[in-house]
Amino acid sequence: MNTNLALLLLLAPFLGFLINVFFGKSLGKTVSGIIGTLAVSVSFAVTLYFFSQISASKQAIQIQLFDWIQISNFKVDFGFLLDQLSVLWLLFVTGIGSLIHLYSIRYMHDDEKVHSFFAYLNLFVFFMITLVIGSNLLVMFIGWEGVGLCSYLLIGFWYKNQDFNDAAKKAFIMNRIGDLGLLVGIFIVGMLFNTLDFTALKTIFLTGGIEDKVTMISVAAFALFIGACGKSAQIPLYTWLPDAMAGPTPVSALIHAATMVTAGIFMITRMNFLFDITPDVQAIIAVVGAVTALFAATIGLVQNDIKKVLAYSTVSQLGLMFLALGLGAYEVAVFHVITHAFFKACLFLGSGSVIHALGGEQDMRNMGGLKKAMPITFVTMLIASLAISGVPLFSGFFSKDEILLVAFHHNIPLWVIGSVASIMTAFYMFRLMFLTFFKEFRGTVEQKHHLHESPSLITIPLIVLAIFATVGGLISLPGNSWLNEYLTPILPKLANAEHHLGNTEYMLMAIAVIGGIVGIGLAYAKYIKQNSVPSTDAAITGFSKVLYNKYYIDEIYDAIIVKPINVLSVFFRDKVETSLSALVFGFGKVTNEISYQGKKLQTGSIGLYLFAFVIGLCAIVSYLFLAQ
Amino acid sequence: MNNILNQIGIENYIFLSVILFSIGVFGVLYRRNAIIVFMSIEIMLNAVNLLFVAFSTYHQDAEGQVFVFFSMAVAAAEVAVGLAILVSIFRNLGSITIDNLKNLKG
Amino acid sequence: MNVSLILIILFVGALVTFLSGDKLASKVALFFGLAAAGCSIVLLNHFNLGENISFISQWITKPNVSFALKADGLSLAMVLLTTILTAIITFSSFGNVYKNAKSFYALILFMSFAMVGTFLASDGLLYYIFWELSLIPIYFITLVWGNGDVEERRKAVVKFFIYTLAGSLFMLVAFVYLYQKAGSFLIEDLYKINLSATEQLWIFLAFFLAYAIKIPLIPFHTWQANVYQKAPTVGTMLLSGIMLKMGLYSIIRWQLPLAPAAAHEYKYIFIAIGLAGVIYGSIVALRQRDLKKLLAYSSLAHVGLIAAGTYTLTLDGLRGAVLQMIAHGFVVVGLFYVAEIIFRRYETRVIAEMGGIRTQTPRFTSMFLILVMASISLPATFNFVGEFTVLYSLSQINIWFAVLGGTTIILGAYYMLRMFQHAMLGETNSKVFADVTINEGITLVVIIAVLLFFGMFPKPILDLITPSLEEILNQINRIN
Amino acid sequence: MIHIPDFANATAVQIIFCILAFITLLTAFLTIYSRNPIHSAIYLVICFFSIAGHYLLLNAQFLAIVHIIVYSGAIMILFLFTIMLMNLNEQKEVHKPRITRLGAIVSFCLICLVLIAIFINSKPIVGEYTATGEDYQSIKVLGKILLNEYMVPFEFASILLLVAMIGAVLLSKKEKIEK
Repeated sequence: MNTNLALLLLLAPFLGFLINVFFGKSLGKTVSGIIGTLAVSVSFAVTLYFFSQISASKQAIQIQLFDWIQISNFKVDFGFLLDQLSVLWLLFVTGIGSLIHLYSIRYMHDDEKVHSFFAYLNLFVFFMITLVIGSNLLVMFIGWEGVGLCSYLLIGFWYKNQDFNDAAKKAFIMNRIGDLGLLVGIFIVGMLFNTLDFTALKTIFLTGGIEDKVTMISVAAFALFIGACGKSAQIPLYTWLPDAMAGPTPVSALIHAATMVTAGIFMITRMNFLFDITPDVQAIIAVVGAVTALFAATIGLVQNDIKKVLAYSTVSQLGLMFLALGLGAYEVAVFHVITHAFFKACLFLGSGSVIHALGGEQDMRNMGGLKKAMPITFVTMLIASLAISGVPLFSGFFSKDEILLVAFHHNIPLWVIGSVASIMTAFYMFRLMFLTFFKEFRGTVEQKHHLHESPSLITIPLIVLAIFATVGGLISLPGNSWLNEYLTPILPKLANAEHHLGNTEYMLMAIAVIGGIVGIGLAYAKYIKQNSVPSTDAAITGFSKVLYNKYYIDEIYDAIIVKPINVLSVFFRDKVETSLSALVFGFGKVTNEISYQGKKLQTGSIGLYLFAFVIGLCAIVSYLFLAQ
Repeated sequence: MNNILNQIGIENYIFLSVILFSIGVFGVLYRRNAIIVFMSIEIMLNAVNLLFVAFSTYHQDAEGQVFVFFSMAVAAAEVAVGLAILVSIFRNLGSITIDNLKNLKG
Repeated sequence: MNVSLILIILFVGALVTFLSGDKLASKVALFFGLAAAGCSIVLLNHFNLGENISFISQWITKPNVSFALKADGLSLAMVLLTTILTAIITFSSFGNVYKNAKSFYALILFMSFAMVGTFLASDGLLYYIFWELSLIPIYFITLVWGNGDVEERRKAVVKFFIYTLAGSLFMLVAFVYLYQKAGSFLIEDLYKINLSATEQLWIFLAFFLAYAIKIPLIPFHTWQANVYQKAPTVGTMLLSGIMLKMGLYSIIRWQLPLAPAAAHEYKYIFIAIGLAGVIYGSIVALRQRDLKKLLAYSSLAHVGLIAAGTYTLTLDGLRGAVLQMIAHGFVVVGLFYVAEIIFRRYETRVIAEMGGIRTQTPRFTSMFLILVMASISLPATFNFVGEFTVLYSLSQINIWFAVLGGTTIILGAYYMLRMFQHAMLGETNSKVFADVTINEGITLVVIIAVLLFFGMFPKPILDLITPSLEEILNQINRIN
Repeated sequence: MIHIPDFANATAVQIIFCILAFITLLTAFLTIYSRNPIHSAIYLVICFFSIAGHYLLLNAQFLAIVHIIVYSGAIMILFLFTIMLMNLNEQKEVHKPRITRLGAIVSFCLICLVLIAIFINSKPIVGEYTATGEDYQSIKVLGKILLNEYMVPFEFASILLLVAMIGAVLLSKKEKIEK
C-alpha cells in the first residue's frame, strides 16, 4: 500500500511530464496546463495522506525498490525514506508546486510552448520529490542533479535569446561545481561507513565509536557543504541565482525561491548527525551563511529589476538559513525555509502578476502607482513584504527572530551581521513596494492604458500564499512549537532542548522589530517623502555603482576563472596540439631522412653490389664456421 | 668403385670445386659483358654439381646425383629465361654491358 | 553452442555482403549484424546457464599457437557491445548513399568480426592478429569514404595507421618475449610465468604503448581528432564506440594481469596520465569549432577517466571502467550520429554555422539533449553508474584523484552545454531543418533507451562482469 | 692433410684426374679471360666436357650423359645463338677500371681462402664408408629413386621447364613499339 502510494507520489508528475511531452501539443494549452497541475495535485494529495499517517504514527516509512549500484564495500538500493522531514518538505514542494502550476496556466497562456513548460515543471517536481524522499545519498543525488537539469531547461525556456541560455548554462555549471563537492562527500561517507543509507548512517552515528574518523568526517562534511553551497546559492557559488531570473516568473517562484534552492538546507538537515560532530565545518557554514546574507542584501539595496531584487533577497534569506544551520539550529532553518517558501513564492508570483500587467516590463523605474490598478496583487505582496521584513505576527517574524535569537546565543558578531541584513531586507523590500505600487505610473502611455488586475487564476494562488505567509508562523510559536515536536525524531537534540522566553529574548525581539520598522521607515522616507526614483544606469556613482554592479563579482569570476580556462583552451588547441602532432610527425620525418640518405648507397652498379655480396658472404661464412 | 676416391681423395675434388667456384666469382666481378657473367654463373653451378657428385660417391648414396639432376633442370630453365631477358635487354638498350643497367639506383 | 559461431556469422556476413551487390548490401549487412547480436544474446543465455562456451583448438604447432576463444563475463559484455553497436551503426547509415556500398558494408562487418575476435581471443598471438586485423577495415573506410580533402585525409589516416601499428609492434615484442618464457601464447600459461620486476616493467610499458596509442591517452592522442573528423560517421562510430574500447579492455585483460608487480608499483603514474587526459581533453574541447572534433576531445577526456579507473587495480575501478566503457560506447555513437544528422541537413560540422535548430525539431533536440546529459553523466543515465564507480575507486586511492577526475563533471558540462547552446538554441535558423526520419528516430531512441534502462538497472551487467573481474583481480593481486 | 699426388707412383686414375682438373680450371679461366665471347663459349664447352669426364671418372655415367646433353648440347647452343644474335665482338667491351680488377682479384682470393679453410676445418660427419657392394649409381637405380621417392619434385621440374620455356618465348617475343 505504502509502496504503491509512494510510487504514485513520485510517478504522478512523471506521468504528467510524459503526457505533456508526447501529447501536449495536440491537447492544447489549457488542457496540458490542467494535466500538469493535476499531476502535482495528486502528489500533494498523497503527501497529505502520508503526513497524516506519519503525524499519527511517528514512524518513518522505508521502501526498498531494487538494487541500483554495486560498489565493492556496499550496495546502493533504490529506495525511499518517508519520514517527518521529507514529508514536511513534500508538503510545501507539492503544495506550492500545485499553486504555481495553477498560476502558470494563465500566466504562460500566451506562450507558444506551454506544453513543454508544464512538462519541464512536472519533471522538476518529479526530481524534487526524488531528492526529498530518496532513502540514501545517491538516490537523493539523482534528484539533486535532476532538478539542476530542469532548472537549466526552465531558465533557458526562452531559448531564442542566447543571454538566457548563457544564464541557464551558468546555473547548471555552478551547480555542478557544488555537485562535485557533494559527490566527494558521498565518496568519503561511503568509504568510512560502507553505506550511504540515511537510516543506517544515523544508526552508526548514534551508536558512536567514530571518534577516530572525525578528521575525515570533517572533510566529508565540508565537501557536502560545498554541494549545498552550489544548490542553495551561497558564497562563492551564488552568482547563478540572480541570473536565473531569466526564466519565466513561475519558475523563479517555484525553483529559485521555494523549493530547489532549499535542497542544500534539506541535505544538511538530513545529515545533521554528521555535521553535529564537526564544529569546524559548522563554524564555516555559519560564517558563510551570515556573510552571504549581508552581502546579497547590500546588492539587493540598489537593484532596479524587480526580479533581481527578489533574487538577491532569496540569496540573503538562504544565507540566514545557513547561519541557523551552522549554529546547529536545524529546526529553525527548516522553519525559515517553510515561511520563506510561502512569502517568497507569493512575492515572485506577485511580481509576475505585475510584469504580466505591464507586458513584460521588469524595471521598477518604469513602474509606480499600480496600487489602484492591481489591488489584490498589491495587498498580497504587501503581506508578503511585511512577512519578510519581520513585522510581528506575520510568519517571517517568528522564523527570522528565532534565527537571530540563536545567533545571539552563540556569537554576537554573527547576530549583528544577521540583524543588519534583516534591516536591509526590510528596506529593499519596501523600496520595491513603494517604487512599484505607490506614486504615479512612470511607464509609457500605452502600458498605462493596458494596466489591469490579473485574472483570478493568477490571483487565487497569490491569495492562498499570502494567507500562509501570514499564519505560517503559527507552526512554531516560541515556547510552544509544533514544528520542534514534529521534528524531534529527526533532530534528537530537540527532545531535551528547553524553550523559555526570558528578558533577553524579548529584548532581542524588540530590537529586531525596531530594526525592521527602521528599514521600512528609511524606504518610506526616501521613496515616498523625497519622492526619489533610482537614477539611470549611467548616473550611478560611488559605492552604489559597485553595489549596482554586484561588486563586480561576475566580472572577477570571468577574469580569474572563465577567461584563463578559455585562453588555456585556445593555447592547447593551437599550440600544444600542433606541437604534439609535429612531434609525432617528427618521427616520420627522421625516418624519411634516414631513408633518403640510405638511398644514396644504392648506386645501381651491379659490380659493387656483387662485391659487397661476396664480402658479406665471406664474413658470414667465416663467422659461422671459423669464429668458434 | 669407390676406390677411385681412395686413389684421388675427396680433398682434391673439394679443391677443384672451390677453385672452379672462385673462378666463377672472379668472372662475375671481373667481366662486364652480361653473357660472360652468365657463363661464370654456369661455371659456379657446375663447381657445386661436381662436388655433389663427388660426395655422392663418397657417401655411396644416389641422392646427391638426384640433386644434381634437379639442379641441371633448374640451370636449364634459368639459362633459357636468363638469355631471353638478355636478348630483350639488348634489344632495348643496344648493349648488354651491365654497367648500363643502373635502373636500381636509388 | 560455441562461441566461435559469432565470429563465423560476422565473417560469412562480410563475404555475403560483398557478394550481394550495392543495392542489397546495407540490408544484408544489417541482417547479419542483427544475427550476430542475436547470437551473442543466445550465447549470453547459455553462459548464464553455466555452460562452457569457450573454444580451443591447436592452430600452429610451432610456434605453439592455439585458436583459443574464451568467453567469460567481461568478454561477453564487450562482445554484446560490439555486436549491438554494429547493428545500430549499420542501421544508422541507412540514410546515406555510398559509392561501392557492398565493400563498405562488408568492411563494417569485417571490422566487427576482428573486434569480436579481439575481445574473445585468449591466445596472445591470436589476439594480436585480431587486434591488427581490425585496423585494416577502418583504414579503408576512412580513406575511401571519408570527408574533406583527399590528400589531408590520407595524411591523417596514414598517420593513424602507422602510429597504432608501431605501438602494437611493442606489444608483439612483449608477447614474443613472454612466449620465450612460457612456451605458449595461452593466457593461462602466460599468467603462470614468474617475471622479475624489471622484466615486468618492460612488458608493462610495451603493452602500455600499444594501448595508449589505441585508446588514446595523452600524449599519444594526436591522431584522434583528425581521424574522427575525416572519417565517415560510420567509421567514427566504429572507432570511438568500439575500437578504443579494445584498448581499455586489453588493459584489463592483458596488461594488468601479465605484469602485476609493475602495475602495483607504477599505478600512480598511470592514473595521473589518465587524469591528465581528463583535464586536458576537457579543456581542449572547450574551444573546438568542429562538432566532431569536440566530440573527439570529449572522448579523450572520458577514456582518460576510464583508464585511470582501470589502473586503480581495485574491483570498483575495473567494474566502473567496464560499465563506463559500455555506456560511453553507446553515448558516443549517439552523439556522432547526431552530428551526422545535422550534417545531412546543413552540410556542415562547424558549430558556428548551426544554431536555432530547436524550434524546427523539438523531438530531435530532446533526444540530443538526453544524449548530452548522458554524456556528462547525469544520474539515472548509464554513464553515471560507470562514472560514479570509477570516481569512487579513485577516491579510495586518494581523494584528490577523485576531485581531479571529477572536474570532468564540471568541464564536461561546460563544453557540452556550450556546444548544445550554439548548435541547437538561439534564434530560429533561416535554413530549413527537416525533422528526423523514422530510421534516425529509431536509432536514437534505441540508444537512449539502453542508456536510461541500464542507468536504473545496471544489475544484469554488474552480475555478468563481476565474477570475471574478480578472477582477473586475483591474478593482478597474485603474489610473485 | 692436403693430399699431394705423387706423380712418380701415380696410378692411371690419378693422372687422368690431374689432366682433367687442369683442363677444367684452365678452360674455365680462359672462358672468363678471353675477349671474344665466341671464344669464351668454346672454352666453356671444353670445360663442360672435362666436367663430364670427372663424372665418368666418378662412375656417374648417367649424369655424365645428361650433363653433356644439357650443358654442352642445349645450353651452349643457346649461348652461341645468343652471341651470334647480338653480333658481339671484342671491341664492345669497355675498359675496366683498375678498382674493378682489384676488387675481383681480392674477392677471388678471399672466397678461395675462406672456402678452403672451411673445408679443411670441417670434420666429416661420417667416417669412411664401407662398400656395401650395392649398386647405387646405375641408370636403373637412379630411375627408380627419381620416379619413386622424388616423383613429385621430378614432375615439378618438368613444370618448371615448361614455365621457363613459355617465359623465354614471351620474353624474347618482339613487342610492337608503341608510339
